[in-house]
Amino acid sequence: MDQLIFASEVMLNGLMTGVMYALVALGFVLIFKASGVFNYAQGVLALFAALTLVGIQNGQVPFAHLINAAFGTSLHHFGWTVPSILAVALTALVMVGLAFLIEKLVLQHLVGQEPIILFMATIGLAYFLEGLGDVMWGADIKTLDVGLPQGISESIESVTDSWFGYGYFIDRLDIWATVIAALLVAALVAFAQYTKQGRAMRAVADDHQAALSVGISLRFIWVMVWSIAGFVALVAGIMWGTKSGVQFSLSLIALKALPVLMLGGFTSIPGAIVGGLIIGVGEKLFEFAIGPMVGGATENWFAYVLALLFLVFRPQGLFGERIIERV
Amino acid sequence: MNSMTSDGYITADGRQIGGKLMELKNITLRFGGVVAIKDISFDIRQGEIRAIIGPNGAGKSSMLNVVSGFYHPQEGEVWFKGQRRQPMKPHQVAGLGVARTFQNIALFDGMSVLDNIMTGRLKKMKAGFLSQAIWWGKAEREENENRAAVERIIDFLEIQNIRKTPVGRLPYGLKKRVELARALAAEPQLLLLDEPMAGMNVEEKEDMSRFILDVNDEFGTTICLIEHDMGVVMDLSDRVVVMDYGRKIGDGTPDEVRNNQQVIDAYLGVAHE
Amino acid sequence: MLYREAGDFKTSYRDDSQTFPIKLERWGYYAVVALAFAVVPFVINDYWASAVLVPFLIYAIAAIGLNILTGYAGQVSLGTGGFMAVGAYSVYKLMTAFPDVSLLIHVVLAGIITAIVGVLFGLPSLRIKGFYLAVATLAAQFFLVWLFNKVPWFYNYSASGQITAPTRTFMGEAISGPAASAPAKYLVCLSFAFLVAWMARNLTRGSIGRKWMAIRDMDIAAEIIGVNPLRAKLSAFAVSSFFIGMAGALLFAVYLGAAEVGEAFGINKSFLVLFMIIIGGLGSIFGSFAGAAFLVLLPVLLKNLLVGNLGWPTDLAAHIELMIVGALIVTFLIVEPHGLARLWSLTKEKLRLWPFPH
Amino acid sequence: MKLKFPAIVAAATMLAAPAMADLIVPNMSYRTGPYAANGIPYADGFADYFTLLNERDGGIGGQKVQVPECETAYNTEKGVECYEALKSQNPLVLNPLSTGITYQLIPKIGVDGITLYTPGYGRTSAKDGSVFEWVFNAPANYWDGASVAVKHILDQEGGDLTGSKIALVYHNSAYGKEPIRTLQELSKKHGFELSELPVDAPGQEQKSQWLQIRRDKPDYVIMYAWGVMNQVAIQEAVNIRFPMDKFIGIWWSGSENDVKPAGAGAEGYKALTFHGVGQEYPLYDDLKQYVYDAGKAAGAGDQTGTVLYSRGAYAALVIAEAIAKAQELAGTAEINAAQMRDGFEALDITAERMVELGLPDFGAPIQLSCENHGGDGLGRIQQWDAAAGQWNLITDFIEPDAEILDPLIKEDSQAYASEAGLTPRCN
Repeated sequence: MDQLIFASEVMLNGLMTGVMYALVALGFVLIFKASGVFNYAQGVLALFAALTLVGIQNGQVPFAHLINAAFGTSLHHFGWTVPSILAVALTALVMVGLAFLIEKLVLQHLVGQEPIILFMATIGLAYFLEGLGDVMWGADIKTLDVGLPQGISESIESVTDSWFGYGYFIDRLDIWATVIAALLVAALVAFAQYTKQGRAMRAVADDHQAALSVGISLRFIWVMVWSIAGFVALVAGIMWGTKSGVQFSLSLIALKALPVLMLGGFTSIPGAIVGGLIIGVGEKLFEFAIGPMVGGATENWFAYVLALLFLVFRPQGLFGERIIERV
Repeated sequence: MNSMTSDGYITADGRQIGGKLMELKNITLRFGGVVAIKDISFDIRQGEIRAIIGPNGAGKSSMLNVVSGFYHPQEGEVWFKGQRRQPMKPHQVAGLGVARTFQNIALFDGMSVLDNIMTGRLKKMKAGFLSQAIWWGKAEREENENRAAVERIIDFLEIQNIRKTPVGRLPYGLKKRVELARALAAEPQLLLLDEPMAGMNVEEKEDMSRFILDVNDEFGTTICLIEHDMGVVMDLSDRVVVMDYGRKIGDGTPDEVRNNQQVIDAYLGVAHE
Repeated sequence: MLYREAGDFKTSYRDDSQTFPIKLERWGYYAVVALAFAVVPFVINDYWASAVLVPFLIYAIAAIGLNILTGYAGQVSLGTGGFMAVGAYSVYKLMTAFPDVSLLIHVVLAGIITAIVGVLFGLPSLRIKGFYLAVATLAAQFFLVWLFNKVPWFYNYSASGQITAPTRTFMGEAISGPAASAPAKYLVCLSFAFLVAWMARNLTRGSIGRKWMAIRDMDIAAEIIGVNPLRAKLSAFAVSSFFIGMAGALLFAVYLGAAEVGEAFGINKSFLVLFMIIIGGLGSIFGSFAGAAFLVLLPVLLKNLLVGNLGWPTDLAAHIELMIVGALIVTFLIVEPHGLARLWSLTKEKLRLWPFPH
Repeated sequence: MKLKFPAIVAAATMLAAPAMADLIVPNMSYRTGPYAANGIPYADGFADYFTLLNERDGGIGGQKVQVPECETAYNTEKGVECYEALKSQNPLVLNPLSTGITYQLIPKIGVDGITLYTPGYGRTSAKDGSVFEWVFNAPANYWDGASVAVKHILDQEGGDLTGSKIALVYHNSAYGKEPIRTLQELSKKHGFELSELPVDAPGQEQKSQWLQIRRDKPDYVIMYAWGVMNQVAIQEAVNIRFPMDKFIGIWWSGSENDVKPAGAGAEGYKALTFHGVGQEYPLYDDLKQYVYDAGKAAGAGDQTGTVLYSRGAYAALVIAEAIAKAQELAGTAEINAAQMRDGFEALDITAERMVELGLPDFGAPIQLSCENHGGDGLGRIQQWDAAAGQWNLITDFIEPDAEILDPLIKEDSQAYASEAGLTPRCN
């Protein structure tokens, strides 16, 4: 009975973790769906967004180290701090600007190229942004605090304690992440359904050529999609950065999103969410039940093996359409 | 077709056609609940040019895929060279002497024309792994022998000058010809052509027709082609199967088919019962 | 004006299908090989061997391996790091279990073991395609690293979990371990790289190579013309893993001398080698070398330039180095999307016409 | 295989060679990559200490010290590149600050005759100088750390751990696995129950491990983590309300970087250390006068007094003392690498010497010999004061359990000796 209660607690936490994975996966899906680009830089984008957010919040002077090295000055901070909301808004603006630059300097020159080439361009982009983030804001670990609560939710603990005689652990940050993810998805769906730009975006996702022929500007759509993906990256960056501080490793969360994508499909937003949940629960339960027998630390590979097994039986992914082979 | 016997017949232009190379008996093919082919039987004889025609959506391509062994019909039998063909993997069918071209060109875009045609002879190349790795003995000998065979086809189809061009850069008409070359390279007993003239202009169509006749004439290859454009086919083929909505509505010489009321209705679009 | 096909008539199919059909190019190739084997070993120093050429050659082997799988057979893999780990741990177990057998044989055996493991992890490729397969190979990557970390038998129960390559000799000369000289290490890696490149070239120009490329370009059509997809894909996995396994074995035994699986063969390695073949050129042996050179040499060059020459602080230099590498990748793409190999062949085409381009 | 040789050769020759007479002590740092946040303060401290010696004393024994920096990014392959580049400059001693790079260099330095100094990291059994001639890891190693942590727990629990539970949360790598053997031996000796919880790198997701800790309620948690795993672990411990004063990290899990992201919740978290904390030492007056105010501080100059800065400076101090000792033994200021090693083996830093150096009680006395390359392994406990944002030392130096450790070290060094075919020296 105890084991059952523990397992259900592990499962709940797995679901919450899954939401965090889904947040990262969402950014991949958006760009892939609208432009067929597998954006390797998505993780770095999250890092860059979080770095920028903290930098703006703390009034850091961008490129301080570079300026100091070049001119012998000793700049660090402007001496002001920016309120969280404003800082988030400013960072979102920066991400839009970044999307614009990426379109202008990179994607525009690669229109009509094969997916592998666009993928490769995002590799270059990842390298570049990684270096840029470091030069702009420095490589130290930054504390990110936008006022999200963290730590055990005591009300859930006491309620479950009175029910089962064992208080469940749920992190308040995870609850917030779930709420924010839900809002984000709702906003995205509403945007895609009810706005002109959103419909244009869906049209491009369905059929590039057809969308172009009815006069939709591909460039505009790309800037928009990358902006939205940048915003999603910002949200993911805030969530993960609150937990661990903002540092280089933040970009590695992308690796957690890949099995989710595999499971949910690269083009499906619900797929990303459900895939995230399945991976979250799956890896946590496996570590709980089987982990101790094989020495633990199984989560990294198990997520992939789970996705792999799933694909072997359903190659089109969770929400993909059945592939009929034709000649 | 008065002289039709089990041993063969003489065509209008006086060629001797042999016995049954392939026979399809009561073929029915379904995709889920959709019936693509319903109870069709016909045969293909040694040395003839056989056409399957019909309007769009008649089930021609499905029929060709059954003949080529890519689809396995739920009902019916396929007999090839006097033996009943069991369901098998597509790559095994190629070994039996059936080669084909595709409606939407299926060349290997990343390879040169020469390499593409060489893939037609893969079934004939048996050099072991090690021999290939060190490019010694059998591997090299075999490569040169097969290259010689392929060069004959290249000459035959008059594509010498594009030998080393990557296929992706070729115009449509030439791609079709390269595809034919690849199929011929396999030295098939039965050559299947899936709409060989689709999307071509009149001149290209004439070229292609000439090549098809030459292939049949020169190599004695049995040819089965599908086409929805009746005009060219009627001039080309010895016998024609006409399909509509998955059923066979006519079978015979071009003249016989041309005068078949059902066929006329199908092509003129008379409403179905 | 010498770089011409005209006048260089081929009288047999054999001549026509040789690797370097143009005379000047052929002689250039002979010269490079002669230089690499007969001159470089006498002038090379430790820095050049250990920091530049040995890693370059080893990565070139790995890149050729991955290029067979991804560039020729079209199966994207992100398991390279894991397969290199198989090679490294195999060679370690073999070296310590059979100390009297030559290391060179062990390296080949390690490649064979890796080939078997590669085939095993290649099985899902029959069902899973494209990017999905790439992510699926990550399962191999993470699982293998976890396995080598978790099972003490693989690292001979050493307290630290690290593996260290003992000294092994070939014809009296140390080729692994601390006593190995720079020319010895270089020559071992060069020989393997040369053989691997030569074998890869042979395999890709014959019927096996055509099967791989047919599967890559259009798998259904390939199947209908008689390519067995199971055998084609698995043979690509086998050959690819064989090369990658040898690269891993050399990386550990000759280059690093000691390794820990998570650090030396982590996911970063998989990405690095993938980047090499993409940047160098998919489906090109030359591209594998070019890509390896680009990603091994460029950072070293930039570092020496920025830190050694311009005297920048190391951290700024390292950050800006990342930005330059990233910007260069993007620039190359915009100039020529198909990698350095295509850039090279375009240059050759222009050269062929020079000085009369029209 | 067509390399553009001329261009590369041109670039390689650009590596400027320093003047031969100076003492070369390279700074193998990592200011980039996943562990940059830890590498930066360490490198700054290391460089600043030598800058101070050069500025204030004119170097060591009248010889200036050169500290060429090489970026390893905590990557073994870049480490090799650095080693080869630095080797040509005839360095006296290397401090790679990475266990992976250390393992790589141990066989090489023996051949090339360069001393390796790895304080608090690297190969533990290198303490056995009879096998590892060129490697020094004083004042303390990973196994010392585990033993000191258990000693501290013993102190807290009144000397009896029978029936209590200790969990080890570790980085699932060679480094993280280091203390397992020691802790297993200690658990046999003291009768506590040990549970091992590995976390896969990089360690951003540790929910499973901490849920298990919450269920099992161990009395103490010992942690061997690195990089992002530190911050996440401390945050998760706060989340499950694990008593922070029963949570003890190794010295690599005890910098400001590790606790700050968790904010006030990290109050009371403990970590091991083998040196003092903060800037309340006379040395800092000199550093301020000769280095900071003179604008000669390394890096951005904003790391002064942090834990890892102190550790870098301490490593530099030990090296400087060894150089001085070597000069004394050799009778010349221009020592070579072999004399450097002799200096290390004769190293004797007393408490009085630490006072003279302006760092009273900053580090435990270190006395090395041919057999003992690792010192006495003393460590102490520091505790985080979140409100003040600083670490406080809460214990004096604690001695590890030599009775347990010595046989383990002997066993491992013997295994290495037989594998590498070495005959022990020092007899």
